[in-house]
Amino acid sequence: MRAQRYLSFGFAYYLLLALFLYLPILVLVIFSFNDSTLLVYPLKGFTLRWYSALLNAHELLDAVRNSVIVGFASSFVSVVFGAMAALAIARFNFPGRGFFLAISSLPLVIPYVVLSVALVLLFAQIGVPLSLFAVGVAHTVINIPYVMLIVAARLAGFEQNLEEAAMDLGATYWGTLMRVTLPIAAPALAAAFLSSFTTSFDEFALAFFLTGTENTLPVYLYSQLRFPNRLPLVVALAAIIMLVSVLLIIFSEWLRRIGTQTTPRGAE
Amino acid sequence: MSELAVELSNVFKTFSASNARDVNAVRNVNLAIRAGEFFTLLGPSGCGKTTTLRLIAGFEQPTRGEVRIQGKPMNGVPPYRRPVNTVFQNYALFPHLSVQENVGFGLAIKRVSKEEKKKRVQAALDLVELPQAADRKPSQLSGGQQQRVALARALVNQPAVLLLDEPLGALDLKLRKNMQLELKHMQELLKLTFIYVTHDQEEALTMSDRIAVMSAGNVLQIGAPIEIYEKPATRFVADFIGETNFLNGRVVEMGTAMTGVEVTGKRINLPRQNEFPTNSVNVTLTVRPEKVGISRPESFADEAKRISFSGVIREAVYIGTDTRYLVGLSNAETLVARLQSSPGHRPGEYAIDDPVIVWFEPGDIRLLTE
Amino acid sequence: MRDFRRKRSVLSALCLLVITSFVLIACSAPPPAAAPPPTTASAGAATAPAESTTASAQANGPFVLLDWAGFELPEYYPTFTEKHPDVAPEYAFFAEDPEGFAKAASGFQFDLVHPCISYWELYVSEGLIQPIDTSRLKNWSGVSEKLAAYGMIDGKQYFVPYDWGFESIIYRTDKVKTPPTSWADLWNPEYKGHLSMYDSGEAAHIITALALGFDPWNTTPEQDEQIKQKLLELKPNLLNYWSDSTEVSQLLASGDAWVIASAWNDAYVTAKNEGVPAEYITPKEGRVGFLCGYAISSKTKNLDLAYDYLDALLEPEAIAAMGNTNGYGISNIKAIPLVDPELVAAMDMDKPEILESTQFYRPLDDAQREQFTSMWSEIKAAP
Amino acid sequence: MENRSRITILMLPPALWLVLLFIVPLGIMAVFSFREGSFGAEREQFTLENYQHFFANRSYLNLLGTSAWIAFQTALIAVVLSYPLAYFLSFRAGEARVTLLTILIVPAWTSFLLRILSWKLILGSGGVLNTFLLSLGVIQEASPLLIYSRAAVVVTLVYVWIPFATLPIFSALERIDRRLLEAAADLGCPPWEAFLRVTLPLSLPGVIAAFFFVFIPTLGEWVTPALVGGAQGIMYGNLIQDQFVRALNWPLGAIMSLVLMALVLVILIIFNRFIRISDLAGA
Repeated sequence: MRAQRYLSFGFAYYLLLALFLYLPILVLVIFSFNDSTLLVYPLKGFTLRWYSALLNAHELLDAVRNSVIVGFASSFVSVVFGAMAALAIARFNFPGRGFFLAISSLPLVIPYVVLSVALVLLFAQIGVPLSLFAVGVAHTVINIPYVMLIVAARLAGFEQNLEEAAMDLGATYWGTLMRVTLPIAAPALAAAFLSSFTTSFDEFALAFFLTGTENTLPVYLYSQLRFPNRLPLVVALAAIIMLVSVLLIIFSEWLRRIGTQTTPRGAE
Repeated sequence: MSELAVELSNVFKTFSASNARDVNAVRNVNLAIRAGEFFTLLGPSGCGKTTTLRLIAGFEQPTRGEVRIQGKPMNGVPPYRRPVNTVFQNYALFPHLSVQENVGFGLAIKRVSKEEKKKRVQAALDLVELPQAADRKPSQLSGGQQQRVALARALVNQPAVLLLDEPLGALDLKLRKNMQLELKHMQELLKLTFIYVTHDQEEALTMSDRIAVMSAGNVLQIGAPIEIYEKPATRFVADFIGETNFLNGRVVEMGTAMTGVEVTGKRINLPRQNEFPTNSVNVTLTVRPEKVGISRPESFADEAKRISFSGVIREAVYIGTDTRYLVGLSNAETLVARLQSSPGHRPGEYAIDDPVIVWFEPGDIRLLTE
Repeated sequence: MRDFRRKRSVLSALCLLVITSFVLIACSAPPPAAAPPPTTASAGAATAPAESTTASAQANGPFVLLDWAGFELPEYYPTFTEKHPDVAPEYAFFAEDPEGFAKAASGFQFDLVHPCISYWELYVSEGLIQPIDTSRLKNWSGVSEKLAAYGMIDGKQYFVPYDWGFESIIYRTDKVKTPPTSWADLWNPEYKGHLSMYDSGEAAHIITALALGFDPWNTTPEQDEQIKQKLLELKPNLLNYWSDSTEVSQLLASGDAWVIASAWNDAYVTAKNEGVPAEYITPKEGRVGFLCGYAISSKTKNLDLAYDYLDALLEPEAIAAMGNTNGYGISNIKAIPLVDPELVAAMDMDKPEILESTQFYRPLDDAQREQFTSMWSEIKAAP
Repeated sequence: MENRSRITILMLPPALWLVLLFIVPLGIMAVFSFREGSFGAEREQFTLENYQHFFANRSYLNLLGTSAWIAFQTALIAVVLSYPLAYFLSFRAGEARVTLLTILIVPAWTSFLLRILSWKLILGSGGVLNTFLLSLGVIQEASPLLIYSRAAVVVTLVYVWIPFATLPIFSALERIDRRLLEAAADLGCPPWEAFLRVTLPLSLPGVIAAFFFVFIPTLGEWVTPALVGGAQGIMYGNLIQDQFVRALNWPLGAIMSLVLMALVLVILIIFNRFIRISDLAGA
């Protein structure tokens, strides 16, 4: 009885906040079907023209593709470097460890515009052309600390003697990393990759300064936002991105359900 | 003498603590463990027994001294190149691998062929009586089952020495007793060297061929269980292994075959003990409670052969097979006596405040300097 | 246990992400085969003969424009495409002039750049652009002389004026009782909390100077101080600072802002089209005007393509199309008859007197720019 | 010695990478703060004038103070709102907890810019809220409610941060051994008191992490104030942004950034005892 009451109260609160979080998304989706250039009430009528226009916006699809490429490449590099640093930091004590931790947490707080200007100057010095490559490199700088913290927290959470057990059974240190440490840290690595990808996919300031003739999605969106008549197109795209993310989550949940259902049966 | 499986000579291990104070975990340890032996490192927590084991496994390097396995020096050799395997205290099973993957881990590293691996893994699982569990994850097993998997994972590699770090600590009493016997049986069957770390003296006495008792980083005594129990070398060993009585005394005479000691104002003669060379010093006498007899003053005889003191029953606790009496002596010292229930001694025979005579054979007393 | 479940869900999400991205990549236009532009500029100068067209263009790497977004549409340069069907111009976009300048100044390789008038001098003083030989542009004769004159720096024609527009006051006729008629009316307490200003120190300085009756381009330090005080007095009226045309349209249409200062005429066109009751005024001190134009990089290896592109931009049909789409003024007077009459009326392109009284921005030197921007920072930071 | 080579192999690549791409650029910025101007050889001289200008002008530092206050309010409200959410998820949501948590994070995948834009549509003069209040007769005339003000900045930032503040609190609650609560109950502690005496103190590291996870980035925030802050809601980050993107006054922008980063470092050092850096990751 009591638990039931708590549940319903807590769930009501959850629903309220979820509504709060989804309300703007809902409004965007509604406006993506509105037959007007301006996003104002009252709604003018139903249309699919923004979506059909979207199909012809090749630059936009190019931008999506660029963002996905940059997101994947930079997240991959971030996860590799961040995990390396996390392994050292979680397992060893060495001079400069604290300093490195403090320094590497700074990208979390530096205004990105400062970093972008500084990187523009640096890249000009060392001859890296402004390009998607430069954007990707910049994204690793802001993502490595996140990856490091996420992975280090995971490493701190499991017993060190699992690694000792592997070495005891004949695995070298590096073999142990590959066979035991990294597989156990896999959820953290995946989470770090996803968080890096999300950051990169929505990152705007660094991308704007550092890209050359190829745009990432946020850069493209922003440049389109300047034109009143392109705004609904952008809104329609946002609605699609939202929909894809939700489907992604639902699908992965579904996979998870299947996974948890079959595991015990297979085990018996 | 058979060949040595593991030798530690003058091994020291010092950890530098953060507050600049060093911790000497192991001090000048010398061990010579024979091949095929069940050797136990016994001591309270923090005595250095686990560190000693880790020095053998290779997880730690000695600060000073040398570790040899099968005669080969092991200093600087990483754990993965040592012919030893460990059963960890909390098993350390890889949560992301199935039981057979866990057991086959070491073989996979050694690139053993698939069929061979499968065969050996199955054999190891059969040995630990878990043939059905191959495809499960460790989290789906009970504590006892996990323990068996950990054992199989170590044994499948056919190590020269198996190191066991309190492997039964997490099991319930009954399971533990079974596993003790099984482990001992397995060790005899495989003719393997086991080095076993435990803080449970009963476990050590049950299973071991020899025991090394450790305290504060030092090895205090090495010997067979009976030696350790019957002839403890130090007060610590006597106290740690089983229950015992201590009495303060002073050596007053050293004869060729006997030692004269003054205890609670009474002169007694004990057989001369080699371990105790010096004359005229303070000593501790120790005697096991089960070696102590109690009689009523009126029925006590054999004054000459036995050592006896008069006292008063302070406490009588019935514990099933035995009754445990606490007897107060004239000088405020106390002695514990355990009398087995038998036709000669019925529980409740002596009541509190009954005046009694406590007595023991001179040969059951050990003289200790500390 | 739970970790594994989470791991599985995260991993499957990841798989999906991979699949989605491949689908996206497969669906989008063919990937650009071109490698990033080579950074070494050593072998360029001697190789390009004057008459070379397409062949040399391909040999000299991609043809790159550093431009505002929205000017990349093919209908703005059809004759260029006809002449060089195999040259696809590439665009690097900027959203604010200083950003474009930062890219250019840090060595980004471009052929043409499209800044607005305030930043023109900076490009010249940093040596980023080269003078234009107007005789190579057959459409040059149509360019307004008044506008062309702004593109002359140190006696040389560095810029080809292309697009321009007004910055004036726009207001909601249904919300405002007394319509503004002058820049000084922005201080009218009736608009309290409903005035939106352009987020630009330069614009703020100019309109305040006009409101106070000063010459915006030749203010004394005392006048500068008065301008600053006057702007601080404006704060109670201020709703927010806008930074682009979309924001102006939204502010106006939603009714959040009643009066918007320095609004561009294209926002007015949008509002009109959507039926928002708004009026675009001519303040008695005159409107302010912006002007943007193209210049050729001093390091270009595609000089002939650059001239062809400039000429294509000035083509009457092309520039009129740009004006109609964006709602901007155009620099080629000969193209005005091709512009939508409604736009011509809205822009007052047919009323030379309005253009005559318009205060166009001027190229700024460093000192002026720093003065304007640091004043503006102080005003924005003030409570 | 073996460890040393492992540390070197593991640390060297990421350390070099961050030094080259983060420390060096920071150094460039530090050098820039002493330059006379952003461009041109003749302005490459070094001067302290920028610093004089910055510190002579009280309104800059005042705005930094205001921004810190806004960040404090935002972090506090976000944590207070997130705690019950995290508690519900960890203690009452059972099997569905991860799904429910993920659902909260999904909106963060949509462009930040557009979500803020959407808030303007909801809160603006012609928006949902106004229409609702007008129909109720609570207000007589439509006006921009809750936007173009400092409060709007706080509300919007709280909206943005709630999912991310929930994460570290959630993981702190997940770490609590449920037997402790049984022990508390066994010792005669009613549920509410058990919460105050056991759950809350044990989840405090997560709460503190969540607070700083919100507070620190909010301190340098500029997009939200630019879009919904209006004239009154400008924050310090907007000044920095302006110097780089609009004013081309990089030296002044560099000083402002350095001051901001110094403030963050000071805060991190002061609260070092209470924050485990790893908690900031919310893992």
